[in-house]
Order: sequence, then structure tokens, then C-alpha cells
Amino acid sequence: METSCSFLSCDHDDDERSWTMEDYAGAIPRWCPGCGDHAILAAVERLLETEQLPPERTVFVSGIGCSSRFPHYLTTYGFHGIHGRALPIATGVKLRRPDLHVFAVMGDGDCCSIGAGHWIHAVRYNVDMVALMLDNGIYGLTKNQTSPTTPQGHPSNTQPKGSHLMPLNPLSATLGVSNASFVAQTADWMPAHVYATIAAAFRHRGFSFVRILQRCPQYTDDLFQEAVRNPNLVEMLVHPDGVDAPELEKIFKNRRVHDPKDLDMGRHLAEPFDRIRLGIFFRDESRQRYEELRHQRIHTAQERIDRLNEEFEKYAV
Amino acid sequence: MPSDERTAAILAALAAPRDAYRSALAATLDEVRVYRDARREGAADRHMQLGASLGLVGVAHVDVDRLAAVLSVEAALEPAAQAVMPRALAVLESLAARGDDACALTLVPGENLYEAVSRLFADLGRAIGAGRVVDLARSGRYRPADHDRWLEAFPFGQWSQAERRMAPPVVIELEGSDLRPAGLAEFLDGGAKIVLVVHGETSPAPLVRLITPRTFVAQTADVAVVQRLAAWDGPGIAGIFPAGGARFVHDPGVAGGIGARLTITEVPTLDGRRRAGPFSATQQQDELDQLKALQGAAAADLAVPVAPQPATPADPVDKLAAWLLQQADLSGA
Amino acid sequence: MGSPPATRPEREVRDSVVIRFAGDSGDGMQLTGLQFTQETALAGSDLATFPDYPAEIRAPAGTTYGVSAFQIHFGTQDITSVGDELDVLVAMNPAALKVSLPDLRMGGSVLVDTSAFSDRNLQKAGYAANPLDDDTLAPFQVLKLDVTRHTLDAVDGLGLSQKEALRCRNMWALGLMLWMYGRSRKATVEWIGKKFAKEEAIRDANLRALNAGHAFGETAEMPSHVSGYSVAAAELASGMYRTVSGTEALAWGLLVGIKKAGLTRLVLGSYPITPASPLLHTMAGFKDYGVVTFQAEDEIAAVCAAIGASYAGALGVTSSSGPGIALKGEAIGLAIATELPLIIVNAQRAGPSTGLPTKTEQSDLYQAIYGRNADAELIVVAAATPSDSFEVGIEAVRLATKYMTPVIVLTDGFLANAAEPWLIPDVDLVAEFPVAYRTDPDGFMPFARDDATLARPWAVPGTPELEHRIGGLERSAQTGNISYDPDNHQAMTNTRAAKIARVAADIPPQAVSLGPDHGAVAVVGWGSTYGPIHQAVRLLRAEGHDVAHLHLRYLWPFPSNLADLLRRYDRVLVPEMNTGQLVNVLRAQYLIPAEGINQVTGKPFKVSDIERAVRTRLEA
Amino acid sequence: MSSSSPVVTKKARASKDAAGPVVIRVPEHTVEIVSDSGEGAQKCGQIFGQVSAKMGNGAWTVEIIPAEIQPPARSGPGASGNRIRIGTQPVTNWGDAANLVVAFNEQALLARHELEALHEDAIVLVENRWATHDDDDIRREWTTAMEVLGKQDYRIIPVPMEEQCLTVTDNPRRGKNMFVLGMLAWIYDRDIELIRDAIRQSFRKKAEAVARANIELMELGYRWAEANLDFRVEVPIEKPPTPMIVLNGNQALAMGAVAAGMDLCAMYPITPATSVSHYLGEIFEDFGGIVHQAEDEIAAAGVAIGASYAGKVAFTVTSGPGLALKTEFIGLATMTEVPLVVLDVQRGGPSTGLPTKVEQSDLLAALYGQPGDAPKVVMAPATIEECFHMVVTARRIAELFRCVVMVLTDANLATGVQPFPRPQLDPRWQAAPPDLRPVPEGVKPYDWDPASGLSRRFIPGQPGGMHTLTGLSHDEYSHVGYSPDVHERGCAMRSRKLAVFQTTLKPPGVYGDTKGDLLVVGWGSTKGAIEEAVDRARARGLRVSSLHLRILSPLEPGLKEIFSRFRKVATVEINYSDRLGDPYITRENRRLGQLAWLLRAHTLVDVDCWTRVPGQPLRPKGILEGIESMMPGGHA
Repeated sequence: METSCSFLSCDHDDDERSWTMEDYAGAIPRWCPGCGDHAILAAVERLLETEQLPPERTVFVSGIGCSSRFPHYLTTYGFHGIHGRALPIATGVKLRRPDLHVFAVMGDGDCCSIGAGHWIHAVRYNVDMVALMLDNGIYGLTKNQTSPTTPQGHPSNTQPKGSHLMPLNPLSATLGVSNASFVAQTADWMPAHVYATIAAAFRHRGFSFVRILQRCPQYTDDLFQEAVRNPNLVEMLVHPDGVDAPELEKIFKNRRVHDPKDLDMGRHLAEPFDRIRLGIFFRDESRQRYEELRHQRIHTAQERIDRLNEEFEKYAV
Repeated sequence: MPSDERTAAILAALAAPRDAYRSALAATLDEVRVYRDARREGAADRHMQLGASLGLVGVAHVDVDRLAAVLSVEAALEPAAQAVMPRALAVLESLAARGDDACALTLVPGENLYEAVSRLFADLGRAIGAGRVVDLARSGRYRPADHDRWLEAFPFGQWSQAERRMAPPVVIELEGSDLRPAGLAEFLDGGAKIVLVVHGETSPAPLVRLITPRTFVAQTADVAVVQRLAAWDGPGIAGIFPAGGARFVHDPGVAGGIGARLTITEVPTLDGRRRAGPFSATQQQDELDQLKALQGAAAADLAVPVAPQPATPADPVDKLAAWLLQQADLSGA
Repeated sequence: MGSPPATRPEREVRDSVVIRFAGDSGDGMQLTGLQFTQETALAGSDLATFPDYPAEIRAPAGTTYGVSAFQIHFGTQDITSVGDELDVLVAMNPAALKVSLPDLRMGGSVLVDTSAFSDRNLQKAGYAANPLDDDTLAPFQVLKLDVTRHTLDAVDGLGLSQKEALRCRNMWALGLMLWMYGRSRKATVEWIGKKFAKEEAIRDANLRALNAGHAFGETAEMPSHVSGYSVAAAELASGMYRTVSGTEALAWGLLVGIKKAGLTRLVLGSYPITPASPLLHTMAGFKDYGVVTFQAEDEIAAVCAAIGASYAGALGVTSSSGPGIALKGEAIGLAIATELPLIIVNAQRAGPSTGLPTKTEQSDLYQAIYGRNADAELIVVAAATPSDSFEVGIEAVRLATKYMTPVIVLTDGFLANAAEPWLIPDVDLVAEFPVAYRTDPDGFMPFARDDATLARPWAVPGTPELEHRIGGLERSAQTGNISYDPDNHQAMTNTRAAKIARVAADIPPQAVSLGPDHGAVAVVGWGSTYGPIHQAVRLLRAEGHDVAHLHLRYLWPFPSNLADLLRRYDRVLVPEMNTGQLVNVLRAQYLIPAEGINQVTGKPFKVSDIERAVRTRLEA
Repeated sequence: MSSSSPVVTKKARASKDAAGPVVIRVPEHTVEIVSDSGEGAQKCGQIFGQVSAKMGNGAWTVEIIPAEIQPPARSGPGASGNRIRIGTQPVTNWGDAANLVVAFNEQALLARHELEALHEDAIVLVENRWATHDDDDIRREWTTAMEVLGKQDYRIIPVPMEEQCLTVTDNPRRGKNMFVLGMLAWIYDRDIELIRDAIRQSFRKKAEAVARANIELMELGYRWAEANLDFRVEVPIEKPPTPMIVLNGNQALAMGAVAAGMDLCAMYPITPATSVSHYLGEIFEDFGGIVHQAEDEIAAAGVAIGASYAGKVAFTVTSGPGLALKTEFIGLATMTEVPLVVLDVQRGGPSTGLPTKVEQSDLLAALYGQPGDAPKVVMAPATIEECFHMVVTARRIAELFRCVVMVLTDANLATGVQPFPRPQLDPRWQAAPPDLRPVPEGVKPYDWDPASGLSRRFIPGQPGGMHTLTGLSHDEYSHVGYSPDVHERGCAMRSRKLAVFQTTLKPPGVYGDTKGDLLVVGWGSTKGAIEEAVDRARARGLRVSSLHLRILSPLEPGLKEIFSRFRKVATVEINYSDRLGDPYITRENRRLGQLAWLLRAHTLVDVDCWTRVPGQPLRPKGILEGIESMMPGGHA
């Protein structure tokens, strides 16, 4: 139930206000030139404008890393937290204030390494929020260390002879968690698709996990180079209930119909490392949402006193 | 007091949206109380309020006067604003004190449904009116002549979009002959939800004219439909009818087009041309025709091919076949 | 060393010089600085450096918060700080000029690239008017050179894009500076050759730019008032030197430590965090020396892996910075309870919370001593200088293995990155402290103790008949079995504390770094403030003030003579880059009215900051 | 129900009284009940303590808990049970030793004896079936134990508990505790109807027959005692003037959170803090509150911070190892100035340590455990009553000063039960709903008042207040700032709030004369035991007073002046300190009690300390010895 806290300071003039993309812009981004984060920020601003989200009722929570600077570059409420912990903070916000639109922005190290425990449980809690995982396959801010999604063999400062292990597959992992309700993937070099995907994520009621393949010009310049140059390496998952970016149809001809209701197929499609598939892998609005299960009615101070006095009776001398 | 046993079940099903309204009411009440306490006339009284708020350990260890000196003091209210605070509080307290039955109403036969719902919302809306009065008072814009009446009644028409989202659900018991729903469209906005418990004969599909893409509309004998109404995060109306008449549910919570949203389980035929209450036979036929038209639209919506390729069939064997076909990638062939 | 050109006036002789290279974070200033440092070290100067870079990988070009700088202080004798004021500022753009100009001494030199002073860049730097045109630079000697054009000219014909060509500006500037201070280009030429081995055009461009900059000074193109300088080699003890950063020295120290302990393996569990990551990077290259680096999934896993390695007979090391140490708190408690050797390196940064990741502070001392639940004692040591880090690394290994205890090594962001020349020590002269794993099953009890050290035996899994279990729950004093007995808990707590207390007798007594061992004022420091304190005390002593400098390596437990020593001074002043932590520990422990000199600007102390603060106290 | 039971009516008892048992009339008496874990001695003790308190006796109960769920049977470390000290006057601590002990086996009894838990002339009621047990080893153990115990001055009364229980149940292991409860009810003349109510309440979630069977066993014990024992104990009851309630410390914390109007508790299970959330879990939803059991300790802190940021002050509850994990988040709350209440129920350490045992060793971790300079408020309640009221204060202070408030209790308060005056609830204790009025033009998210460091908090939903909180160093606009003055200023503002709070504090009061030879300073749950020891010392003519601190950061003001009126100042704490005279320990390198350390740094007064870490609450007797050992020499 989308409610504000009280009848006080309730927007009396909600219908008369409107916002442009500029209204949502914050500080000038300090990401490197060529960083994929810029495009993602633009797509998010476009979403805010389209949905006309009141800036004061929109909250972006982030962890630590390059991508976690995100909230600073928007004029909404923001909480730039600590490494790996964006999701617990966001959960706390939404638990107490279901009326707020909550977004969590994380990097791959943030979400899949130090924050992995929270990630698994946030998927299970299925609190209504949009979780954007900006995956550049490297630790950028701390200057070039292997991340859980670094491709095997890619050298870094910590694994100079190349990453030892197969990378973690964030899509498969998320799809494997009980109560997952929305899992999608998009890529920063297709702004229209990024927009369409996060718009679908926003409209989904539940925890929407979006992995965004994101280029880092500094350390993983080559990671998506081939896919950027050759659209045929990318497979678009399409469906009337999926995401639609009609302007991309001509460029990305490699299209596959995938019904987001089909979890088994979604898992199957998410599995291979060597294929870049973009679109919605799974969506199910009927999953339990923690904040709704736990939402409590607010009582007046006097009601609480009366009730606590009843409780005292049980322990009275 | 609800006379119909169904009303109790309906009220129970509407607990969530009603709690939202009562939560807002409770929060408003406490916020106004704290606001008032923090701005008492006279430093001594204000310090007493601050001291009390610290609890007993706080009082034992904190010098409240020194603490008060550290904290910034918000300007006292002007006298008129000061004076209206207790009145606003009284309105909120009286609404909070009323039980959940406050949202239910039984129409006296012959009474105008539109006016009764109007009055009910205007009465419940006094919580909003009181909130607005407090807001105006504390920002120095309160004018008794313009705003005092909001404490007496605050009609739905004046509620903002955000306030309408917090509208309490209402349950009305009425005779079928009094069911003139057209005027109710005005209230179907924000989060407002109306449930009509109908006794006696009425026209076959009176609510069909209220169907719009974002409005939940149901005609049924089954009280359980109210749970779906309660779960919908928007406006809606449900009529609980005795036997006879059309049966349908239009649930905008279901994703997809009209075909997905609208489920029609019964479309009666008119047995002869006769009036039902105020409704002429022509009007009744018109309602049914509209329902059939929607049924047609729904069917057409579902028939539209959903994808360039056929949707994945549900049967496992077909699924496999379809998948194999896709893998074959015949697009170039 | 280059010889002075015949056409130029004699080179001016200087004792020491402070240069700062400042430019946009994409301008390669750190590389420039490092190369200059390298050449300077090879020329035999003593030196200290201070890299200062923005937290973002690449902040927007041309802005003041995107400025990256590298400062080097070099000279003929005993350089212990990075220098307060700049003698020379190389500013590659207006933002760099704006940020660094306040630090340039009156009459100092500033080199600017005139091409970079476009309207757009001026605006981004927040200049209303072009400082090259007004009297902003009047108090200084200004070298207005079109570095951009000179660079483009130099690399012309190599077929580089404009962007690639412009990236060589730093090499041009480096070439000029190397000329100005009579430094060789040899090492830089080699370095360029290696770095760009696979990209010939880029390699050639960098070489050409470097040489062109040098030639620019060599030929008569320089304004007549600018001459070269001569800074003689420092009178350093003979031996082989290399420049070393605190991180490298610590890494080598740990490595020598395990060799001296007779251990075959060092396992470093770590997780990326600024400014601690370089240790992980450095150690990652030591695979051949028995070092296993494990970049764990998070800070907690990193320390737990190190604890596991220690249990298995290796030396477990974990490295992080304040926020990461916060996460490791619970596991460090486990290492204390299980009494395993563990080294925790904390490269401190400014806090609280995420704070200032790339800036320096000493505010984790409390956390080191007290930052775990319950009475959880361990050893805390701090490195004072980059080369001191080497000895601290060895000492940490010695104490951790001898006393079977975690040791926290405090460094900081400044120390970790700063470099100085280091006389490569003869490791044969380092005493051995071999570890004896327990192998004898006769009378083995996992928590029976060595009489002298109170350390429990280190029994490594795989040793027959020594099967035993350890854990965080309180253990019976001998058997190690879980025990809730009140007397046992009291006894175990006593023993754990006594074990650490004994360390005080096993470490060198506190010495005085400079000045007499009694008198009016003792200035007591710890960690990376060594240089500025030392210089300040020297200056004050030169003026005849009765001041001494004491610098603590051992922060818990303290050396046994420390209280007596401190009481021999009338006043004790404690400069720290925090709001007063060591000073409180000294007050509580010894009840001496020590006073703090505190600064938390994220920057190292300047000599003058300390000098002024001490002088004020002297005059009060 | 069975109120018509013929045997246990008032009349029946009166006649028996007249007939013969000796009545021991005392102002206070201490009872211990010990059994194997799982035999229900704790339930028996809890009901006995509660009923005693409800009848109007002063009472203090302490749980005797093994750390494992199922330790081996008949083992000393497995002893589980309760100590209940009852008195005519209010009781403030668990006392020195038990006057009456009921033991379900002789090994548990022996363990208590070895821990000096028994008074030298204690009356001991012990299950006698072990004496004739089939197992030779057990019989031998019994004999050995009885030899040891027989050398003491105890009065040992063997009781055929199992044999008696078998007459009404086929599983005596589950019924003995009720039999014992009945015995105690007769010995102490407890109100039998209150006991029946308590049994019914205790089994309310089970079938009614269960409660009935337990009541039957209890009555059996009552009858047996009446028929077989030759003594009774009378601790006269003086009804307190005000209405009282009986709670343990964790219940009091939970109710305090309700009374403070807080509505979100995020936690992760950890002994001994968890029961706060158990109790809260039962009632919180009725008040509109949520108990969120997070996936780990770190997430619990994060959720609380998120909820606090978006509305009312939220709280998290934990114990030492959990606190260690929350450290980074506590730093974030400090830096972002998001108000947060952290309840730390301390236990024995380091590391996992002694999960169920008492210690006061997290003080410095709370104050200094974070990286960077992270000032926060730290408080510690001294009584169960204060557990309740302090949560109200903590929430309000957190809100007013936009800071982290840590409340340190311990396992002693957490599980102890004590009656205290029923709080007169005040609506003003409760948090107001978030105020979402638009932010006035030009007000910044950290509009620090330069004099006080205070600023107004913006909450999501407030138009015009959009900003991004960050754990990075930031300026008034919450913009990340790396310039030296920005960081210095932020540090100053966060620190200044604490200085300002200190100026609003009243100096603490002294218990006893305001000058003398020794001032004992304590904090937390030791108050009752310290004051009892001080009373005894004064009765012996020692010039001793005590002072108990509730607010430890910032320290309550005026300490230096108070200390100056005593020849010596020393703390009494349940944490570790080196003892002078131990090997290697000198005046200089001595590790001090944690509060002592703090007081020395702040006052430069040579504060001594007497501390112990037995994992148990301190006994007045022990503290008295400590006081005597610390008395400054020379004339008395």
C-alpha cells in the first residue's frame, strides 16, 4: 500500500508538480571518460522523468566502489553506505517506509563478493526495490584487483598471471535463490535497452535484480569490446512480457523468444558464460514480498500506552 | 452498524487498506501532539515537555534547562494558529477513537447513494482537513475564515492525489433500487475502495459503466473478491449482489491487456422488458451490451499473436519441440 | 650525472629541494614523480616522497578535485619529511596550479604549460581571470612554457593520434626537470623501453619527449634567469641502495621474518581496500618465496583464511585499512582466544567510516588496542618510516611466532606509498628466531605453556598423536577443552594478559631519537609523523630550546622504561594525526599530564605545524 | 480448578504450623535450585522468584546456565538452575551464598559447593535415588561426594524426589522440578494460587492436561514437605507502597523500546541478547513494531540504520562478538549522523568466550572499537528498572544529537529478575512520527550549529531535502570533500556534540559520605553488590563511599572534584586488570580495569581498580575483601 507517513506534509499539489531529467541531475559525475556508468545514469534519469517520481520520495542506496558514487549524481535522497552493505540499508528503508521508491546500486565486488550474503538474502526477502548491479568485472576504485566476475585468465594487480578461477555467474546465482522474482540483464552500450530493462524492473513489484554489463575503460577495456563491435554476439531475449527496445531490432538481429514466466528456461539461458544474453530471464509477481508481510499498522502513543499497560498486568506484583 | 453478516467479512478483508488510513491518522495525531508540545507558550512549560521526553533516566542525569538552551527553538505560533491546534487535535482524536465501523454505512431506503458516500468521505476526510489546517497553521498561512470548515467536513473533491492514495475503504449496505452507481466514478481515484452490499433486485450489470483501465470493478456474490480488491494498489469498487445479474471481475492488478484483466463468468439475458428500480429496460440492455462489447474486446486482445513466433506452449513435449525449433535458427533459411 | 652545459651559468648549489609535479589525474604525474625519484635515488640523494592522488580513478579532467600530485624532497643529508614548502612546482594545468600554489615558497619556481590555460580549463579550475596574465604569480619565478606544443613537435611524424601524443607531456616535463637537477635519464629510458616494449610508436614518442625536454634545458632555449641546480649526493652509509616504499619494505620485512623464523609459508589473506591494496599487489609477486596471496571474498574471509593458515603452520597475515579492520574484529578475537600467530597490517586512512580513503591519519590506535569485544589483548607496533617498515615487519613475525599471538602493525596511507632510499641490509646479520613446532606427543597439552613466554605449543595438523581442538569458547587452561569454570576463566584471562605483558621485557627499551634523555620537553610521536617531528625538534634545538624527540614503535605493550623516561621531562607533547589517542593512553597508563598536538586534515604534518605548536607550548 | 484441593488450603497449613516445625524468621534468605540441564530447575526457580516478588518480597534471581543445550548428565559444568535471593526489603544483587539448596543430583551440588556458592550452614535438600542406583559408579560418586560435603556444616536432607514423583507420573525427570517447587512453596509459605497461575501461564501453549499434571506434582511436593520437614522459613513481607512489576533485564529492554515508541528492532541471534527479541517478537507487532531477524550481525546493523534514516530511531541488539561485527556500520552511523541505538548485552570474552556468563569487558570496545575518531554516547543501566527507562533516554538522546547511543547491559541484568515500581507511562517518551515538512530554502543537510555541532536531520519524503548521505568525509551539503579543512571541521562538529551533551549532564551523586578514605566507582550491574559491600564496610568503621556511573561517554561531569575529596579512588568492575605483584606487572605496564583506564585518562587521578572475571556476578563479600585490600594505609 503506497502511503506516506501521515496526513501532514502530504503533497497537496502532487498533480501540479512535474520534473524534467535536469531536475533529477545532481553533482557532475566524476567517472572516467568512457565509463559505462555514464550511460546507466542517463537511463536512470530518463526513468525518473518518465515515471515522474517525486525526488523527495525516491531513495538511492549504494555501497562502495566506482558505481556506488551513483547517488551523488542525482538529486533524490541518497545513501552512500559501506562496502557490500547497500542491500541491508535499502531493506531497512523499505521496511519502515514502503511509500518510498528504493533503488540499490552496487558493483560486482560490492554485490557478489563482500556483500554476497546480503545479496542472497535480499533476493529471498523480495522487498520491492530495484537492485542495479553494475558489473565491470574488476575492482576499479581500489585500482585493478580481480573481482568475482573477472573472466578467467584476465590479469590484475592481485592475480598478475590472470584470474585463477571461473567467474561467478550472477544471473544463475540469483535465479537459484528461493523466492527470486525478477532477474534481467542489460548492457551499458545499449542505452535504449538499459532504459527498457530498468523500467521493467521498476514496474515489477518485488526485488528486481538487474545485472548491467558495464565497460571500464581503465582496467577491463577489452572485456566487452567484441560484443560492442559485433552485435551478432549478443542475443536479445524478447517477449511481450519482456523488455522491448524496438529501435534496437535492426541492429541486434539475434533474437530469441523467452517467456519470463519460464524459470527453467531462464536458468538454462543464464548458464553459459560465452553468450551475452540480454533481457528478462525471469519474472514472477506472485512471490511473497517481505515488507508487505511485515507491514504493521501505526498506533497512536496513547494506544501503545494502553497496550503496554495491559502487558504490565501480566508482570504485576 | 452493519446489519449484514457479509459486511463483517468484508471489513475484515479490507483490513490492509483501512490500516493504511488509520496508520496515517495515528501518525498525524502523534505528530501534531509532539509539534504542539515542542512549541508550548513559555520556556518553563517547554522545558518540562523536553524533560519528560528524556524519560526517567534522562531526567535524573540531564539538566533540562541547560539542554534546552543548546537546542534551537522553533518560533512560537501566532495566536490564531495556536488556537486552532487543539481543535484539529480534537478532530483527529475523535476519528481515531471511532472503531473500524466508522467506514461502514447502511443506506436508509430511498436515500441518495452518491450523497451518502460523499458525506462519508467528507467525514473521514476531516483527518486530512485537520492535517492541512495544521500544516497551514505551522507555516503561517492559516486563515480561520477559509480553513475552519475543513474541520467540519472535507469533501473528496478537495483531496489531493497523495491524499486520495490514503483514502479509507468504505462499505455501504443498500437496497438494489437505490444503486445508482454513475456518480461514484468521482470517488474512484487514488486508493479509494468502495464495497456495496446490495439487497434486493437491481439492474443486471450496474457497475459495468465504471470500468476504466486502472479501476478495479467487480460484480459478484462471493465476498472473497474483496480480498483481490484490497490487494489492488489503486481505486476500485465491488458490488456483492444477491442471485441473478452479471458476474465479472475487472482486475487491473493482472498484467496485460483487457483480455487478461477482465474475467466474465456470467452475462444474463433480460427476461422481457421491465424496469428494475430506476433503471429502464433500455438502460439495462445497454449495460449488458456494454459488457458484451468488453467481452468481445477481451477476446480480441487475447487472440492477438503475442510474439513473432508462437508463445512457448505449456506442454513439456511441445516446449521441447519449440525449443529445438528455436535452436535450429531457421531465420536464415 | 649530467654535466653542466658550457653555455649556461654555473649550476646553483642547493642542500635540498622540494619539487611537486601536479597535473590532472590522467596526466601521468605519479609515473613522472616515481621516475624522478628513481633517478634522484640513483644519483645518491637522500629523499622522501608523498604521492597525493584523488579517490576517484579519474575525476573529471581539469577540475581541482581531479588533481594528482607527486612531491619529492631530496637533498644531501637526512631527509626525513616530504618538506613543508615547495621550491619548484610543475603545474600541467590551471587546476593543478590552483591547488598547489599555496604551498610554493615565496621566490620559488613554477613551471606552467601555457597551452593548458585555455578559458575552459580556467573556468573548470575556478579561475575568474588567467593567473598567467595578472599578478598572481608575481612572488614567484615563473617558467611559462608551451609544453604541449614542444611535445607535439617532438613526437611529430610517429603517426600518433593527438590524444596519444598529448600523453607524452609528462615525459617532456620530466626531461626538463632531470636536466634542471642534473639527473641522468638512463633509468627512465630503460623503463620506457620496457613498459612500451610492444608499442613502438608510443615508446619512441615518450623517449623523444623526454629527450626534447632535457635538450630544451640543455640548449639556450631557457629564459636567462633560470639556471640548473646542483644537489650533491647525500653522505649516506656505503652500501647498495634502492628506493623503497613503506609497503615494499614491509613486504620484504615479513618475508625475511618468515625466513628467520624458519617457516616455509606465509599466507596473506586480503581484500581490496585503499590504501592497503598495494601490499597485496606486492606480495602477489612473491610466489616463488613461499608467499601465498589469497584475495578473499570479503574482509572477514581474508582474516579467517590467515588464521586457518596459521593453524596449519604457516604465518597468517592479513592486511586492510580501518573499515576492513572493523570487520575483522570478531575474527581477531578468535586468533587471540586460540592463541595463534597472526599479523594484521592496518594501513590507516582518515575516518570514521569510509572517511578519506586516500588521505592519511593515525586514528586507528584505539581500535588496535581496544577494538574487540571483551579483554582481548594483542601486540601493537607501528612503523615510522618506509625503511623502518622492514624492521617492523621482521619484529612482528618474531613476536607473533614467539608469543603465539596476533600482532597489529600500524602503517598509514602516507607511509604505505611514500618512498625513501634504503640501504639494502645484509639479511645475514638479522638474528634468527626459529620456530619449533610441537612434535613430541609425550605430555602434549594444547594449552600448556612455555615457562618463559607463556606461549602455548604450535602443534600443526598432520603431526601424529597431537590431534587437538581449538576454538573461541573459553578453554581449560591445560587441555584446551571447553570450560565454563569461573576460576579457569579468570586464570586464562590472567595468563593471556600476562603473556602480552611479558613482551615488554623482550623488546628494546625506549630510546631517545634526538636530544637528551631528560629536560624540559619531550615530543613523543609514533608512526609516520617521524620525519616532521624530527625536523621540528632539530630546528628548535638549533635555536637552543631544550627539546627531545621520542618515537614509539611499540604501542602495546609499551617498553618497560617508557614511564621513567617520560617522567624525566617537565612536559610531554604528543603530536598525532588524530584527536588524541596515544596521549590518552599515556595519561591513563602513567598519569603524566601529556598534552596532544592534533591535526586531522588528511595530510601529513608539516615541520612548521609541529614546530609552531611546540614553540607555542614552550612560550606559554 | 483445584482450589478445592483438601491439603493445601490455608486452614490445613495453619494447623500444621501450630503442630511443630521450627520457623526460621529472617529478613532475607537465598535459595538455589540446581539440576542437570533439561530437568527444569530454571523453570522452578523462575516461578518461585516471580511468585515471591508478586507476593511483595524483595527478590533478585540469577540463572545458573551451562553453555551447551545438552551437557552430559550429572556433571558439574552441566549444572543448571537458579539462585533466588528474597528479602523483606528490596534486594539488589544475588548475595554471597545460598542458605538453602535443592539439588537434583549430588554432582551439581558438589560443583556449587566447590564454587563456594553455599553458605557455611546451608540447608541442603538433595535427591537421594543416586545412593541406591543400579550403576556402581554412580553409587560410588554419591558416596565420595557425601563424604566431602559431610565434612562441612551443611544440614543435608535426602529427599526421595523421583520415588515420590513416580506415584503420579511415569516420567519423573520432567516432573521433579514441580515437586521441588511445591516443597519450596511449603517451606516459604508461598501463595499456592499464584503458583498455580504461574504454572498455567508457563504451559499455556501446551494441552491443558500438561498444566494440570504439573500442578498435581507441585501439590505432591507441598504435601511431602509438610509431612516430612521440620522447619519452615519466614521472610516477612512488607507490601511496597507503590505498584510493582517483575521483569528480567531483557524483557525490560524490550518493553523500554516499546515505551520509547521505537518500531524496528533488527537483530541476529546471539546469547545472551537474543531473548530481547524473543520477547519483543511476541508483542511488538501489537504495537506496530517489527523484529527483523537479519541474515547476519552486519545486516542487522544495516537494516536498523536504513530504517532509522527513513523514520524513527531504530535499534539493534547484540552481544560482544556481534558488536565486533557491527563496528564498521556503527562508524557509518557516526559519520552520517544517522541516530541509532545499539543494545549490547555483554558476556565473557574474548572471542566466543563464555556466551552465557557475565562480564563488563566491552566498555572500551564500545567507546574505541571503531576506526577513526568516532565519538558516540555510551550508557549503562545499573538495575533492571533502569534497563527499561534507559532505552527511552537512549532513543531520545540519539535523536536530539543525531548520534549513536550504545547501551551496555550484561548477562546478569539480562536474566536477573527483580521487582521494581511499575512505570507510569508517558506519551512524551515515545518517538514522534517522522516530520516530513518541506525543508526551508537554504537549509543544508548538515547545517551544523558551530557552537554545538547540532543540525537538523532530513528524512526521505521531505521535499527540498534531497541529498546523499555518505561515510566519506563531507561538508555541510553532504558533498564529498577531500580538502583538509572539510575533514577537520566534520571531526570537530561530531566531537563537539558530545562535549555539548556533557555540559548538560548533572554530576553524579555519591553513595555514603561525600568525603572519606576510599571512593569505589562502578558502572552497570554491579551497583547493588557494591553498595551492599560499602554498607558492610562502613559498618566495620571504614570510611568508604561509592559512586555509580550511568553515562560513560561523555563522562558525567565533576568527577575530578568528587575524587579530590577522597584519599583514594578505585573502580570495581567485572573485567580484567593486572594485579600488582604478579610476575612482570609493574605500576607502569599494569593493564587497568576499563573504567579505571578511562577515569585516569580524563582526570589524571591515580584511580586504582579491583576487578574479577569469574564469569559470574560479583558477590558483596568479594567486593568487601577488595575494599579492605585497597584501603589506603595509615589511620582509619
